[in-house]
Amino acid sequence: MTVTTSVDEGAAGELLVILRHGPHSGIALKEGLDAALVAAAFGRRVSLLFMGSGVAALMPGQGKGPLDQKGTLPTLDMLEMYDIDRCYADSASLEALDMSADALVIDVTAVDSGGVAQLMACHSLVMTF
Amino acid sequence: MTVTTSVDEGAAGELLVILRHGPHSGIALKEGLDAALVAAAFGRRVSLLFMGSGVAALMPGQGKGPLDQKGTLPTLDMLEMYDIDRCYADSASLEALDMSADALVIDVTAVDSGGVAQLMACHSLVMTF
Amino acid sequence: MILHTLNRSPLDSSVYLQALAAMTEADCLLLIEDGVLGCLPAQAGRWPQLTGRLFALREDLASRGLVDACSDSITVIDIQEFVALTEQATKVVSWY
Amino acid sequence: MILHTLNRSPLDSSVYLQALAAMTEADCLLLIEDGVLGCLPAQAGRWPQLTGRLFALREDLASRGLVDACSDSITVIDIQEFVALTEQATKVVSWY
Amino acid sequence: MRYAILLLGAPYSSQAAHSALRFAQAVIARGHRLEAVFFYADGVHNAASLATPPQDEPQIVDGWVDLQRDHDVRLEVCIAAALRRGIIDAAEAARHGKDGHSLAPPFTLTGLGQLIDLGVDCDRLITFGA
Amino acid sequence: MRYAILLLGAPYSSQAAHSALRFAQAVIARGHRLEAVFFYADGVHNAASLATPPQDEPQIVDGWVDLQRDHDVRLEVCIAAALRRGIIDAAEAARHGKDGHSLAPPFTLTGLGQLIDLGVDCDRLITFGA
Repeated sequence: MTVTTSVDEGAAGELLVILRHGPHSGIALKEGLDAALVAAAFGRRVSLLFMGSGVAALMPGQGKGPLDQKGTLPTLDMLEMYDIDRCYADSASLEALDMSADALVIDVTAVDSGGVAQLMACHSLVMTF
Repeated sequence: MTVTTSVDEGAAGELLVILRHGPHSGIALKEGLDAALVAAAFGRRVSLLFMGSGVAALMPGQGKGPLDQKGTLPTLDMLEMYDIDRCYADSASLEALDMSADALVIDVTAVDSGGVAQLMACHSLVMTF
Repeated sequence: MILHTLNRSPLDSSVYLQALAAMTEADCLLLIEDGVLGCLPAQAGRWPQLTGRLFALREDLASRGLVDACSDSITVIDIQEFVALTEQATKVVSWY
Repeated sequence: MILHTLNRSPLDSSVYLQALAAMTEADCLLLIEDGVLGCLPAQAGRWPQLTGRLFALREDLASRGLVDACSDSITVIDIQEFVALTEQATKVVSWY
Repeated sequence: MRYAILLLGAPYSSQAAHSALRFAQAVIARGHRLEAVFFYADGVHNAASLATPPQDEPQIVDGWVDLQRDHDVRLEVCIAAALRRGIIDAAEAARHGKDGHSLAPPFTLTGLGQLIDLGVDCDRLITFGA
Repeated sequence: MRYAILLLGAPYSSQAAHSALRFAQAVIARGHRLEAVFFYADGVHNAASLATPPQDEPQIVDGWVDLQRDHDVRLEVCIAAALRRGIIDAAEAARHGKDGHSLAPPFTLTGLGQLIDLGVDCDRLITFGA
């Protein structure tokens, strides 16, 4: 896993959506993803940053809940269709859950604290969910 | 401030209500206190344990909120009327907020981790709010 | 034995410290909902001296893809065994 | 300058660590709601190197009885000054 | 054994309602008596008759109603917590001059005293918080 | 400057609604234009017409309504978040076969696209989370 401090120019976008809630834990993560999808559908350049428990959304092997809750994997599968291809994950959070950026359900770039701060700087609007 | 590990026999009661939310931060603290007051009104022997941010409920000098929210001080003032006189506060939480058990809005006994565990043991029902 | 349940992720919440402070050496802790994120080996240091008394709910691990990643030191139980634990416990205390 | 707001008590929540990780040396942090519990001197260690860039909302301190107890290193501002900070900031990021 | 459940979380907003429903079903499957589920704090939103969740999400309300119908589990909603959150039955709506109501039957509004009675009378009270 | 507010918390359950209302009033007092408050996630409960809080608590809904009336602030409620939480207007109630409605005027149900437009069009978008 390569961790990036310096996010390249291509990272600049209009909207950064920060996802800090885990899957299957209420719909905070789902509602954050919905905001990102709608922004993309409206033609905005959207980046995602998974942070804290939010990185659990990237864990392989997720399934439905015991009451048939579908979770957020189906929504993550739609990101590509919406042209959301700038996805980042906080490296400290990944480490806290024994996750490697190389083996996640979508392609993400691992960023350290400096990279997180740079993502804040290079997007004109930041929304935290 | 004296911190107690060993809670005396008089601590035994039917219901221990643990209050972990701060004042003016939504009504979680108020709804926990309401449960305690109703239990006392129904003739149950009730003890209170303030823990975590909940100890902020005991801070002197609290006032109304800027929208005239009355907070929880008026409710604390009613405890005596309801014969709720066994009140405890987690000493680590008090220290974290620079509070001393000697200078709070109601009389409380400061308990350390051992005392907290003993309070759990000597009440037949424990409710956390 | 008192059964304590914890449903918060240790990545965001320090409520687990309140649960630990309230436990004796006879008590058990069950991780449910986002609490099961505490099952990952990187989080093992948060649960000192709980060997044999630390449980996690299988269905919450499974929906999050964590069954295989769960620390060996944690006993994975299903919802029926959760009920069984509440039968054995003298009372149940919830931390959230 | 980016203005970060934090409304969680450092006694229960570790979200403040996420806010700190996202800040540069030019950014400011404003404590509101239960976040103002971080103003007490015993909590000062959580805010390293934020001198001059750490603020707390007066009305949330006042309702909690904390105005006099607030650390000297924290700048207490009123709700109008909160708006003024959002004018100066290029954007506002909320941590909750 | 005789069980009661205290639920403090709204459906969907947290996982608490899902967990409580699963636990309730398992309590009954193990042969226990589940006397009641008491809905307090944001838990009162479980009784919302006007909630319209997407079809592909679990219909939590149906789960509670099934428990009541099949196993005679009382569904008790704290009246004070409910009224301030917009969950109101026809009688309270009339009393407060509200134009409509939002409490799904067979949920019933009741006082906090019921929760205390459940805690004292039942062998186990299990809280699901949010 | 042109401001917008995103509110994610229900009244009373968290302090977010109180903070957002105070901030909204201060934005206007400083001479800015507040275009809209967008209610998302549990924030949709701010629009609950059937909420009946105790008289001695701040009537948050009145605060929002005053902002709309006196300063033409739009009160926009995410329709998807609202429907699953039991906040529904007459048109949606008819569509979903619900017997009643619970959205207080002048709040209006709208899509998430409105939030994105506010974020892009306004100089500042301030989020109050819960």
